[in-house]
Amino acid sequence: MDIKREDLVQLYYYLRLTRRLEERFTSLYHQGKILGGAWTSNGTEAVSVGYGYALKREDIAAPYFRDMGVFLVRGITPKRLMAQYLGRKTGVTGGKEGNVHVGDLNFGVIGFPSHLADNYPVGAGVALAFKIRGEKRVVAACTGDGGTSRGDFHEGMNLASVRKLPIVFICNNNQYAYSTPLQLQMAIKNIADRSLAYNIPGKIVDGNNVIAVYTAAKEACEVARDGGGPTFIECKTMRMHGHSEHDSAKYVPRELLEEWKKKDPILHMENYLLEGSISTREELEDIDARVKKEVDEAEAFAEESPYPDPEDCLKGVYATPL
Amino acid sequence: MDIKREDLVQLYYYLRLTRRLEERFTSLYHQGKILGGAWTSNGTEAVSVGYGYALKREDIAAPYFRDMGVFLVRGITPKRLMAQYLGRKTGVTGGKEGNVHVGDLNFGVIGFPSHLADNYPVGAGVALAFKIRGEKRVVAACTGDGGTSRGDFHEGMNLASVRKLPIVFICNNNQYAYSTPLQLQMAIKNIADRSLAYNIPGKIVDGNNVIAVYTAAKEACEVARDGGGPTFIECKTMRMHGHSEHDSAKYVPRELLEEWKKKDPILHMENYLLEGSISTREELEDIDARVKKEVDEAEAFAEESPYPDPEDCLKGVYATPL
Amino acid sequence: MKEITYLEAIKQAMDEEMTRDPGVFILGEDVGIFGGAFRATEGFLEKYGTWRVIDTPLSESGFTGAAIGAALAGMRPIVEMQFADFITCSFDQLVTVAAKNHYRWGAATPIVVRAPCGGNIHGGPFHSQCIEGYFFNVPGLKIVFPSTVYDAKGLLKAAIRDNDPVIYCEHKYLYRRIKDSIPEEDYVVPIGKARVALEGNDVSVITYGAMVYTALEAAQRLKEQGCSVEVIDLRTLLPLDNKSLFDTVKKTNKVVVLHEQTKTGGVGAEVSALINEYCFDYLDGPIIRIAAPDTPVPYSPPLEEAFIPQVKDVVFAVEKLMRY
Amino acid sequence: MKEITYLEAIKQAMDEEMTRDPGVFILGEDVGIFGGAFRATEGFLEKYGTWRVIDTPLSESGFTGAAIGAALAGMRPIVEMQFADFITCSFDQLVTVAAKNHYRWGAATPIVVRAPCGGNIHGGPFHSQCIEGYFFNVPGLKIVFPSTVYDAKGLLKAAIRDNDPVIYCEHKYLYRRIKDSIPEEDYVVPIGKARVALEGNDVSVITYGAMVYTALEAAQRLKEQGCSVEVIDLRTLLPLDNKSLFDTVKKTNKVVVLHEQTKTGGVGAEVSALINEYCFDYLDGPIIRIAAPDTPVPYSPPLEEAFIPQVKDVVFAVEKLMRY
Ligand SMILES: Cc1ncc(C[n+]2csc(CCOP(=O)(O)OP(=O)(O)O)c2C)c(N)n1
Ligand SMILES: Cc1ncc(C[n+]2csc(CCOP(=O)(O)OP(=O)(O)O)c2C)c(N)n1
Ligand SMILES: [Mg+2]
Ligand SMILES: [Mg+2]
Repeated sequence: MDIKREDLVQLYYYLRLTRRLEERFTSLYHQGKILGGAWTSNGTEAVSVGYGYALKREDIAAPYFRDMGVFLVRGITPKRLMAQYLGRKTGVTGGKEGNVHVGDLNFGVIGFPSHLADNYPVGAGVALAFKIRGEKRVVAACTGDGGTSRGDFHEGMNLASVRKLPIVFICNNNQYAYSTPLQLQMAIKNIADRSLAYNIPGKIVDGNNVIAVYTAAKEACEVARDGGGPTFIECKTMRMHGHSEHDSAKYVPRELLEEWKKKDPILHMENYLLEGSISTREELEDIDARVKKEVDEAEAFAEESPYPDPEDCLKGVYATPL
Repeated sequence: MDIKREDLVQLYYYLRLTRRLEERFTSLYHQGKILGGAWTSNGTEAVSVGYGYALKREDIAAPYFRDMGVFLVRGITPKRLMAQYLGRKTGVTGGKEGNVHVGDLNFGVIGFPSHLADNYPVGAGVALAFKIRGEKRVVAACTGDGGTSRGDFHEGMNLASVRKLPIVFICNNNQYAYSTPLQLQMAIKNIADRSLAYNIPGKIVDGNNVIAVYTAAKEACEVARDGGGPTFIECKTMRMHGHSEHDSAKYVPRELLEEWKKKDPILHMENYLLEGSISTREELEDIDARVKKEVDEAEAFAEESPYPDPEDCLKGVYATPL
Repeated sequence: MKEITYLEAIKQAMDEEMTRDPGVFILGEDVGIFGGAFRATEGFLEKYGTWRVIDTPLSESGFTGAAIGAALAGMRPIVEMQFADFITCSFDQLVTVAAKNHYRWGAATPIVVRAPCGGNIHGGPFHSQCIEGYFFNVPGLKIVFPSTVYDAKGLLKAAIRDNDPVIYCEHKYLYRRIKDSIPEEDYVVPIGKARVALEGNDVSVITYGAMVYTALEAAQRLKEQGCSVEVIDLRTLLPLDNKSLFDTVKKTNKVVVLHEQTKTGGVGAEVSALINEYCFDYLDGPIIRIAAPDTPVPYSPPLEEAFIPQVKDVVFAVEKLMRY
Repeated sequence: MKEITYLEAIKQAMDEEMTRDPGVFILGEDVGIFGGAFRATEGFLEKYGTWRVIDTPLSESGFTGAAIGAALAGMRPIVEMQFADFITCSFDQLVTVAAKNHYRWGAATPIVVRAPCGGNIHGGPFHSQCIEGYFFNVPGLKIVFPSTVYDAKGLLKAAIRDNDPVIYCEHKYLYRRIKDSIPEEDYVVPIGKARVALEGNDVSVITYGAMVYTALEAAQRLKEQGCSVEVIDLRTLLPLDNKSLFDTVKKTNKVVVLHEQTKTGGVGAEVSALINEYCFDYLDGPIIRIAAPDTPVPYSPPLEEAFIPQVKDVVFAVEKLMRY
């Protein structure tokens, strides 16, 4: 697939933005400014940026909780996200929800409900709506390796396959579900093999290569858009931080982390852009400066934003209150 | 596998007994004596008889609702079963439950809870107990083709595969889930392919051939007993009655039924026994006469049995009442 | 006007809404080819096609989740549970996803889940349950439970047009047992409004579903004894219509709450607590709850009869209150 | 005697029971290698091995079902939910299978499901819920909810030794916030018995879980005003200890019910209804319920504070009752 220079540069920008924004969340969490917990996608940003970028404006994403890149790519601003993390009224959910539990249909993003893989059937349902209405739209739903052991994974995949729905199922295989390594989660080597049970094509991609993820997702989107049905894409990557920012992840062998560190997705993309003379060191530094500024501004915005009013607690339970 | 003559004759006896007993249920249902509903395994008896017979005394079965053969093979008497269907105090569950919802741990049979595939994780748990205690025992859990689309199918299979539990998963693929044909249930041709997602060997057997089912189940049991982990066995057969005895099953093409009728499992076994000179027409007729007598006696026993007392309604909610 | 059954009313409501709004569609087990286990969607497949009458794989969580997704994408799905009992399998999708979408991130989830529930049909523990208790402590859901042919149609239409997830409990015992003639024109019965099923002055029996008929029969018997019973049919269980509750209490000062759902943690507990809290000074006696005992629904007829509240139980409770 | 935390008490209970009875084992997500998200099973894997401390795949329904199966085969499994909120995924196994096995076909299902629940920890809608309301209308289950270090240990031991499925609610806010010294010898706290947390004469506050401390603090403040509050800690929610409820009502004649669970359909409704039904003549005022509002648990601190019942709410209610 031929990718335009501007897209490649954008992919780099979003990788950087995702990384820097989440790093800021981490530091704010350690400062006690983000309460409860903070999860980052550190080391796996290429997955969310890659598949998020593969979607068209009219498409819909049903991300999971390490998909910061999807929010950003789809246009939810760092300001609103930062305010979300700080529990402010200006956050994406006005303080009702915390951190990664972000959803906004104006940006085609479905809110992640914590319970892993619940979004697989939900995603299938969005695709069903497109199919019923005869729209050429696609949905992408993502979960972790852990999430693929849940019943809803099975029911969502199966339903989508029977009806050949326009959906791309993504799996962020970052080797662990919290502390649980793959071999305690499943008896298969490749999660892509799960798709054999549904006659859904199962692809395996390098989850640290944003271009590979983007390309595979884009192709799968086009297949789905053309009535070819679902694809399952396993993105092999590695969670480089703890499960959440309070977890030191002692259960992960240091060597494993060392090995994956060399494959850092940002580094990888940087090299690709520079070695192929697609971009210059200068341009990339400019991008990084822009990103830093955006993150700083986001933090300032959030810090200045008011908390929601206590009475807001009672509002919004129903769309049609009685 | 070499099967002893007496076992072959017993298999025939149980096929016959299952068929006749269920035929009686059907007729009692139409007489209004069995209330609510009646489901039979008509045409698929070789599945439950075959895998039930493969279990040893100390093994456990977690059957589903077309597994009358399992109850019988494991020694639950036609009398108690008939009383169960007629809602009598002498029934297996004393009137608390109806019809096929039979369980009795004294006979190593776990009660089927209606909700299809719930027994897959439950079966895995029984196997887990055996494994923890280091016992050389095996469990067999069965569901229909329909049940394989449920999340619990996935979660049970996956858990069993990760821990290599001593379990044999059986699927009675009788082509339909109520009115829903296979192609609206799954995008794969063979249900056995579902097992690829778990690295569990998936076998396909002729579900109308009791010897084939028995042999496959027996082999799988021995693999499991020896620590080799689970096997999944798809038994291809055909539901010859409606979903329940009130359903005329107009949605099933007549030709399909005609075709399968020729493969009737009892006829098949009869021919096998006679053509191989393993048994004689006389012996088989004797068996049938014995079976008829048993069913008649069961009916008489049940009809004479009292109904439970209304106060029994309040008893038995807890094993340890407060 | 021709008389139709409760079941036919349900069917008509769906049919008319599907004709009116292309966003309405149905999914569930055997709703298409077979027309539904209870025939509520008979002929729909032919009329609306395989994309609006969807025979799903056997997977309650999956198809409920799919309904939620379709709703988020602008559709108005109707989910049919084959029996209400199987809704346990989609509990997570309903409670975690559907109920909380709007509060959490502002997205409306207009789905209707039809739940054929209730006993008296010899269905045993898994084909007889009332399931409102599972969802009654879940903010964000609405629960309705019609008892009449008129309400069966009007509440279903209201549920389909509502922007929130609605669990529509339909009592299997009533399907073909009650008939009525209803208006030919389009109408809805608003969610959140109880109904006075029978006016009376001495004691209020607050109930819903098939038990409305038990209450009415008890009222009839009590009338012969000179006792005037008011029967309130809640119709909507979540959120409850507090005003109607309080109005009847203020009038009669004596209350019996009656339901087929098991007693502990049932809707009756909430009704009782609300009345106690807000109408304490109007109460001339304890609020007596009549409900199924805290057991699964047994199969055998004598047991099931002991399980399901009977007319005599209501009469007995009212008499007790009258003596108070 | 050394002081230990509520969390340590939970850990000790499991450890001692696992040592005492080889049938006891633990399964759930991250309970082995990691020692549990809250460290309740730290060191257990090393001590008891991979077959008694089982890191499961992420599959609540699957491992709850497996626990049920193991229990049927004679074991006594303890299931750890990582957060109580995820119990929605195993609702079907608990309600359909575990709760009904014994009634339906006479098989005991001795499982314990540990459910780390409750708010005040900035967990948002999915890491803060109280889940007792989901199961409170399910005959066949038992639900306990300790508030003290002593009870945390004693009730967990009782739950493990009990032959029925027990949902053991443990409040995350209490894990490391309360400490006490408890007996070194083996003891159990019987299931089904409430406890008088504070004796008093004027008003009863009936509560459980972390709200016990809210009630005690309110009682302290009210004492300064000359009002003597009795605080009842329910400890077991299902089945309720009716006698203890009725005893306190007969003594004080005024009742506040307090819980962190949302109001409609909460345990408080049942408590209120029971008291109304059986102690009506002893009541000198309405039963006031203080509970979380009918919303999901919001994340942002001002919202969460508005959500969780506060000391001042209890004081206000008691004052109102005192004026009655
Ligand atoms: C149904 C469910 N059970 C438990 C949890 C708690 N939990 C949160 S993240 C996590 C591990 C997830 O692993 P994986 O799916 O691989 O995603 P990753 O965190 O590795 O990206 C667990 C167990 C959850 N979110 N959902
Ligand atoms: C979870 C669940 N949903 C719905 C039902 C209602 N139901 C009973 S049998 C049946 C069809 C079952 O099909 P299959 O698994 O193929 O078994 P078969 O009846 O063909 O033997 C359905 C939908 C059920 N028992 N369990
Ligand atoms: Mg992972
Ligand atoms: Mg079938």
